[in-house]
Amino acid sequence: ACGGSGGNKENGSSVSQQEGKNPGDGKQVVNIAMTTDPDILDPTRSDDAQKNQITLEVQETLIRMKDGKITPGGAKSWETSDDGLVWTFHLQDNKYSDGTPVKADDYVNCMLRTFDPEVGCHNAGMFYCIEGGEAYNTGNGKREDVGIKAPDDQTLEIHLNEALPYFLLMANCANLTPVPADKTTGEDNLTYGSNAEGMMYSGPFAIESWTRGSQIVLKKNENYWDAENVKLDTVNLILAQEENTRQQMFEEGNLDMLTGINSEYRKKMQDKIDSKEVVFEENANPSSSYICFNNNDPDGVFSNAKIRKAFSLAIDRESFLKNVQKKNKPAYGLVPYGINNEESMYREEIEDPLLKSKDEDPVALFEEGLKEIGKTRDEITVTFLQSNANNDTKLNSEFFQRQWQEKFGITVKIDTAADNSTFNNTVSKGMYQICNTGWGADYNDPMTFMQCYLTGDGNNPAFFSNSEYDKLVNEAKSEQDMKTRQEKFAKAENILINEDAGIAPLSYSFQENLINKNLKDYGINGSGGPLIELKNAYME
Amino acid sequence: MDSQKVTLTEDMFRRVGTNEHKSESVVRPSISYWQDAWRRLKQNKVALFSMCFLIFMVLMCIFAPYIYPHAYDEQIIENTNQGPTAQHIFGLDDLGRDIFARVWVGGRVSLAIGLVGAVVSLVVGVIYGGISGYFGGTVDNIMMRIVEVLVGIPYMIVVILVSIVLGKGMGSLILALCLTSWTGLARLVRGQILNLMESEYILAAKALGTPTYKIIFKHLLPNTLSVIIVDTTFSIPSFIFAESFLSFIGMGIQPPNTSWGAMAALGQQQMSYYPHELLFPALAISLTMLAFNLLGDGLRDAFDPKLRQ
Amino acid sequence: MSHLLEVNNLNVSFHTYAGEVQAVRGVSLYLDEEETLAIVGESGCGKTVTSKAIMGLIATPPGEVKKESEILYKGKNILKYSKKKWQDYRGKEAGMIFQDPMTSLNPTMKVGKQIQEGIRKHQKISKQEAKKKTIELLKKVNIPNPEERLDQYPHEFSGGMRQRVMIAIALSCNPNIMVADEPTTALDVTIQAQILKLLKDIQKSNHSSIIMITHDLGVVAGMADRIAVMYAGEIVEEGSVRDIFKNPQHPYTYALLNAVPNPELENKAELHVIKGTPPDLISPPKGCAFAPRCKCCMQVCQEYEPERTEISVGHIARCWLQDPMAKKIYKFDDARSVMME
Amino acid sequence: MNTETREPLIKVTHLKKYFPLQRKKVLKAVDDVSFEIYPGETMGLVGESGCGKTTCGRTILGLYPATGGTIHYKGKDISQLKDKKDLLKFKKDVQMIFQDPYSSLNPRMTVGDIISEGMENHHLPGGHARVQELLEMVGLNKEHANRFPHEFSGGQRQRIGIARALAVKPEFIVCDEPISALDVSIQAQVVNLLMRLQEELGLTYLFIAHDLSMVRHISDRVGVMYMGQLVELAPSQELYDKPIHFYTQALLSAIPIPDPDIEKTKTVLPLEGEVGSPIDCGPGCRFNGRCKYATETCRSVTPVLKEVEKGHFVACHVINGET
Amino acid sequence: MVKYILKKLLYMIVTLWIIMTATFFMMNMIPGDPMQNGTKVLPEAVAKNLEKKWGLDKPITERYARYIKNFLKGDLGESYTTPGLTANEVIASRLPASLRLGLQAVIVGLVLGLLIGILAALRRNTWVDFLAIFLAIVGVSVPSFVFAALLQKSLGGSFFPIVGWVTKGMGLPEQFRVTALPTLSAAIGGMATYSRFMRSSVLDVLSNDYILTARSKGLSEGEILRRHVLRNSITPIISIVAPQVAGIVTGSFVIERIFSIPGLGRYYVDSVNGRDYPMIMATTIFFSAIFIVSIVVMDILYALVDPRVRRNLIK
Ligand SMILES: Nc1ncnc2c1ncn2[C@@H]1O[C@H](COP(=O)(O)OP(=O)(O)OP(=O)(O)O)[C@@H](O)[C@H]1O
Ligand SMILES: Nc1ncnc2c1ncn2[C@@H]1O[C@H](COP(=O)(O)OP(=O)(O)OP(=O)(O)O)[C@@H](O)[C@H]1O
Ligand SMILES: [Mg+2]
Ligand SMILES: [Mg+2]
Repeated sequence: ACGGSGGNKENGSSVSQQEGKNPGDGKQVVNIAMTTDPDILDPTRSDDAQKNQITLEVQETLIRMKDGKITPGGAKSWETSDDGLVWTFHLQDNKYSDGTPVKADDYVNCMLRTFDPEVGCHNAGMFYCIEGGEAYNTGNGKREDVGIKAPDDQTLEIHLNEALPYFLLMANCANLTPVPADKTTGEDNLTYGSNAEGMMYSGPFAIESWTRGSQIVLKKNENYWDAENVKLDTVNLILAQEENTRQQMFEEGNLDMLTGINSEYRKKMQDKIDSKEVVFEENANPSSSYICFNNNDPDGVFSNAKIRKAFSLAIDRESFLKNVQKKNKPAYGLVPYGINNEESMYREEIEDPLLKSKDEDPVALFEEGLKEIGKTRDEITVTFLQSNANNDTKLNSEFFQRQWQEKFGITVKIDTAADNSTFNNTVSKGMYQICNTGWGADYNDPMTFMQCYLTGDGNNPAFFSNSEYDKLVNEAKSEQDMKTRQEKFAKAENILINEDAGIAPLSYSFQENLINKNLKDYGINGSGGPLIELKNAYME
Repeated sequence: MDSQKVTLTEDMFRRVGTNEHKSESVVRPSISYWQDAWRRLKQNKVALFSMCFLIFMVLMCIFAPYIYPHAYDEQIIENTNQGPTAQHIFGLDDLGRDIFARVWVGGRVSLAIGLVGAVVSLVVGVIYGGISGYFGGTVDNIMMRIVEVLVGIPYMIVVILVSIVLGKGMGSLILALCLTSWTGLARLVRGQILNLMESEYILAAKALGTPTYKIIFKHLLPNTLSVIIVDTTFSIPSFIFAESFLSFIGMGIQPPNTSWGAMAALGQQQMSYYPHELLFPALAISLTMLAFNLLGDGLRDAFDPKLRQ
Repeated sequence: MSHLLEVNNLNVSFHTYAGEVQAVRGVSLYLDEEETLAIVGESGCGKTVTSKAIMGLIATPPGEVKKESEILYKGKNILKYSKKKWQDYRGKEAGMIFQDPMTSLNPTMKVGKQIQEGIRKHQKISKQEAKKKTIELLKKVNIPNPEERLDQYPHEFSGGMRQRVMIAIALSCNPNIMVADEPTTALDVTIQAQILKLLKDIQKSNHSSIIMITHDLGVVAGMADRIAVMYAGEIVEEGSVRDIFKNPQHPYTYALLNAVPNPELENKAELHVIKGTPPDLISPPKGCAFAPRCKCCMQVCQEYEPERTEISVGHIARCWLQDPMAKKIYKFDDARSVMME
Repeated sequence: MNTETREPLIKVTHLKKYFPLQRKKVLKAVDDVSFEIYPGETMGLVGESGCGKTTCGRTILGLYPATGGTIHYKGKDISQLKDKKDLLKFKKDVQMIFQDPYSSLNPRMTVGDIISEGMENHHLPGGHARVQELLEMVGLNKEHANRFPHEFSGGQRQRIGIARALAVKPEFIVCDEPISALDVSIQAQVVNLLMRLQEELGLTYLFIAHDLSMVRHISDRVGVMYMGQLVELAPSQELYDKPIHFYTQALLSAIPIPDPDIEKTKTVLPLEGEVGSPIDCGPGCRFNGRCKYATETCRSVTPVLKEVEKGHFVACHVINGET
Repeated sequence: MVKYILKKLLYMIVTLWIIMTATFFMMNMIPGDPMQNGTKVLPEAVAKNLEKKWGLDKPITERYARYIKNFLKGDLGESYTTPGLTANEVIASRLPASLRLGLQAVIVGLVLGLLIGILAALRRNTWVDFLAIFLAIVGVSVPSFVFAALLQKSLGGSFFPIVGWVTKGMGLPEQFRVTALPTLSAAIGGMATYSRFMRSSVLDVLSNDYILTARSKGLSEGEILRRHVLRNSITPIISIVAPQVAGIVTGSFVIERIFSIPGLGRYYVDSVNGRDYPMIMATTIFFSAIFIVSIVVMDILYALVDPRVRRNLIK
């Protein structure tokens, strides 16, 4: 951060100080905030955005996204068999930060650990498309039978169950990075990634120090295959969990980037943005937030599609986003912006399904629904289950509560789950009526959203079940024709959101970011890859 | 003096003798304990003002929502976070609800909870501490260990358990609030009572055959009143905040109903952009607290007969 | 003629919730070198307040030493002293022994340290020397094993020993005046006798003066050169020991002397008491303060304050009975026998 | 006074009260004391401060459990009073006036409440009227019932204590230095009151003090205590005229006399030498360290009370300087 | 003294054991399980496997017995949410920061609170006194995280860092700068309470006779305050500090979060949230131990300050 940049004060935050003290011209330092405190940096277990951010700066995935395009990463080239079931990757001459060469076996090891029941990786389900993965993961198969092999040190072969057209897009997941097998033997299988010293770094940077609960310092990895294009010497990842704190740090020059700001802050900073003192950038962050109806509602209210749809239509999304959330965009569909179907962006091609019914009268629908379930308005009391994540969640539910109460003249109660665990437990057991959840992309394909609502899927909190939908989505999995595939998705989405109204979409998330004007050539990724790509970044 | 002399007559040197009745009657008018406490409280302008202020707050909480034109749950969604205007004198919150209306609705909950919480933990803490201090020895030892155990078990777990067993509602909210809140007072009272047990008037009461409960309630507790008052008035804000925490985790009042603590917690997030959303609930809490404390000080003085002249 | 200490027209009030308590009302007295002045009187008559005023220890608020008051020490009005001068005066020129040895020592400070404090404040000497001096002092007040006792806390001392420590503190800087406020009330007779002897010895060796406050007339008889009898914030009679004991002139003084059980009295016979209670000093009565309880009370007593009358040299009483007019109507002996009834 | 023929109201035999201290030490506050008190009489108890007078009185009332020995009240051993009713009755019959008028009254209770407390406990009738009657009996005003203890002078407080004790109509009262804290004129008031009440109500007193002249005046018999033991017991006039124990003599000589002529000439018998400690003391006369007549026997054998003359008991090996 | 401490230690062990047992059974009674933590649902087989690994498939009594056995060996188990770290390691690495923050806050709160209390008492019924009452009330009625945010806003910057904590090799002045704001934020509540209690305590002491004795020796007001008033007026405060010490250590998770302090506070909340049983137990044990120990320490301190108590204590 201190590379002679004008905005920075000499005494940065204490945490960046050790490195940033000498603002010699050659020093290339960037300070980024961590919003949560990562518990483990084992790439196999990198299951949230924060961990991904760190892991993917220090580990090399098979491919890297640059400006939305796939570029070589750990693999310099790749090909797929004609039936689309076998992928072969040819690896770069990459070395770990300690100089040991990266071998194909290391990639194999990482993926095998993903399925290793002992490790208990949350992402494993994503890779069930790999032959034998599910069986091994669930204890019904053997490790040796998993379809990922290294014929030689530089070649990696992956065998799929189905010919997934989007598989390559999953190749920038942290689960497809090298982890040497000798580092994960015995006890280490579970503890790998719990401290900076025991890990191997194959990415553009390496972790120099990790102070839990405070900060992580990354140093350029001189042995990285593309080291000459890595310009930053140091990246400081500073833990700052409060938004206010991050804002202040950004203003003080202790942070070079502020992601996901709200509209108030943007207004406050508008002058600086206009005068180009800071750079403003917006990107789609492929995740969407929606209201889940319990399709198996024990009270028999939300098992009725008309009532669900009435509830969905009753929400004034424009007002909600503009006045309450003050960021993101209203959603009338499931798949958010930033998700591509091959080359084209899905959401730009396919109109939001719910927009078609936007003009329908929710009250009339509600009344029809009531008739169907044989209840009167007065008999209905609806309970909205709310997680206690933060005050914003509360605000949202109070908004919905008001909307429904006003429109339908019914009582809407808000029930707050004591904690996260209780919320998850209540939802997964189907002991709720309505709740607010969301989903973020694991990879850049509509499938990452669509597959959740397959009948009986573990991540289907709405207990949505529609055989037509199941059929369409399953077909789309291996559909090689992108056009047909898109249509199938569109039909399925229409069923989920509009016809059956299994869930009520609320918003697509868009991120507004402020960036130090001296920071150049960074990338902000939507799905997959590090949120902020610093491989080629530099300070001017 | 000289001038006096002139007026002296022989008559005046006649013996009148003692006038015992007169010498005894330099008494002040005697009034009862409560009358006197009340009189002394009235003399304390600050305490009196505080009391009026509190009454005002209570009355406002009761009646303001009926008189004020804006409902507390009405969302003027286009004008969220609007600052104070002539129409909405305290401004609007982040869902466009009138903060003035919400302050009074929230006050109902917060004042009630603050008072109920304070009273419950006062009663429990005082009785518990009183018994522990009076019997001392093994009883005290065991009772104090129980306090430690209660404080030791993670609060969240206890609260979740309470909500499971009793369901969510006012009852379980108050139970959760008071579950450990009395322990501090109990320890305080116990310490005081251990000291007081040395007093001779306790021995005198025992010599008179006064039963234990009477010794505790008539002799020991009144003499710990000043610590009790200070501690209790000081504990009210912690109940107000504890309520907002418990509501946050779903045990307390349910939206759109609100409380000062919940409003302050919400406002705190908006502190840098819309300070009025924190200011008004915080002001309500602080002023009420100030009033409670000043009144508490006044009460302590009023109930302390030593200060009576 | 100049006295070591002269108190003129001392007025002290306390401002309380109920009003102004006029605790001391126009007290004048003096003290000469090497003299012992005893102040006697009923509880609450202002003895302690007077002595505190002499030490400059009246807390303001609630207390107030009225402007017209004057306390001359070696000719200088100490009431006009600065803070600094007061600090030099206290301890060095005048030391005080307080009424209650149980509460007058700091419970959390070692006894030795409490004695040394004053020494080190007024005499610029080293810690070692101060300690030596402390041991000497403790020996002087007859505390056995002073070297060990030095490091003990007050609660480890008995009442008598604490009172001796108090005396040691007062003595620590060889003050010219020792104000002893009921130094023996809390003690039993044997210890009382020892302490009184000790005080007398010290007075002799240090050539100091003592103001002795007590309501025990026996003690007064043994100790005092002169006596001032106080009632309700005023001095009602003043004179030498013999004057007061052998020739008392104020009815209150008779009554006081009379209340002590004397060996001639029959077993279980009724003791002579002064009936009634002293006046409330918030509104002191118009005339003589003792009038309501005085068996010889005359009409004039209820209306007008009596004046100081000098009966013989140094023997002064404030009573209308001393008025020539009263003498005409009453015989002096009459008054006495009336009081003794 | 022919007390012997009567049944004693209180009979104390070999009473012991030890207080355990740290490190297994014991403080023998009362060590083997025996005496009797007859109905209607006043027994005085004198001795220097800390000699165990208060402890003795409180143990007799059962306020402290005795370490050894027995106390019989009207022929019944009070330690055997197990029945709640009997205990309550005993507490009604015997009362105490406390030494310290300041700390023995609850500062937060009105005088009326203080006095009526015992009446309520024993369900005695009378209520408010009785409180007023009691107040007047002890020479206070009716209106005083609504006041608080701190509004009274020491003497008045002591009288409140007396009224509190009288309220339950006791037969026996332990007066624990009821006058030590008071000034002369009030001392006289309190003593007069006690004597008057005795006459009117036929009370029995154990009168504790260290001021011999007052004790002599009020008591029929006087006991002298020294470090937990009774060293001399005699009718009061007798004790005053012919003290035998050297400690008694010293005590009497120390009484200040309100006459400058006598005071200036009188000699106080010096009590010098080692003051013993009541903590873990061995056998032998407790006074031996300060006694000028002490012999070897005094150091090794604890003397017991012997009747020297009729009704005059002394615990001393060396009487009047002769063995 | 040794005997006293040993006895207290025994009590402490018993109390801790009861707390452990109660917590163990209660935490297992509340719904939710450690498997349902992330945003994604674990496949059932994997969950089963984890359950087996953590021993959650066994009956509760057996688990309890095993826990106690391991505990006696000094093994607190492995944290579920931070795989690879044992609870022992988490505590070892996080407790120092929490303790330091807690202790610094108590000390700062005490010093400031006592100072304010003394000033208020000495200047009774003047504006100083009123200001002190006002400060105290603001101190208790404004939550500490608001203070933290305000402090951060107003003072945070180049001199007092906005986030961060002491790291190895930091000089003392720097440690001071890094810890100043969090310490102050955590101290304010205590400060308010102490100042109120100190005020009345000083007033009590000032009305004692030995203050007059001290004055009569010719000591200046400053000397009297230092030598006689302070020590005696602090004693009653000591007994209210004990629960506060523990309170500040456990209650500072908000402050730890705002200032990114690597403390244990986060685990106190998150471990329950994520049903991380070993961490729940570990934090509970440590915080209870801190609480109980601080009570004992305060008792001993009390005895040190007041020689009269020393006697009773031993008895
Ligand atoms: N701080 C005070 N506030 C109000 N009144 C006071 C104060 N100090 C003393 N007085 C009043 O002043 C009067 C004289 O008190 P003082 O202590 O001098 O009496 P005393 O003669 O020493 O009595 P005693 O023999 O009981 O010590 C009393 O009526 C008392 O109530
Ligand atoms: N509760 C107790 N615990 C320990 N020691 C005690 C206790 N009560 C009294 N003592 C000790 O017992 C001894 C006798 O005390 P007691 O109060 O009976 O003496 P006293 O003769 O009444 O003295 P005084 O004239 O001072 O009232 C003293 O040494 C005292 O310290
Ligand atoms: Mg006095
Ligand atoms: Mg006694």
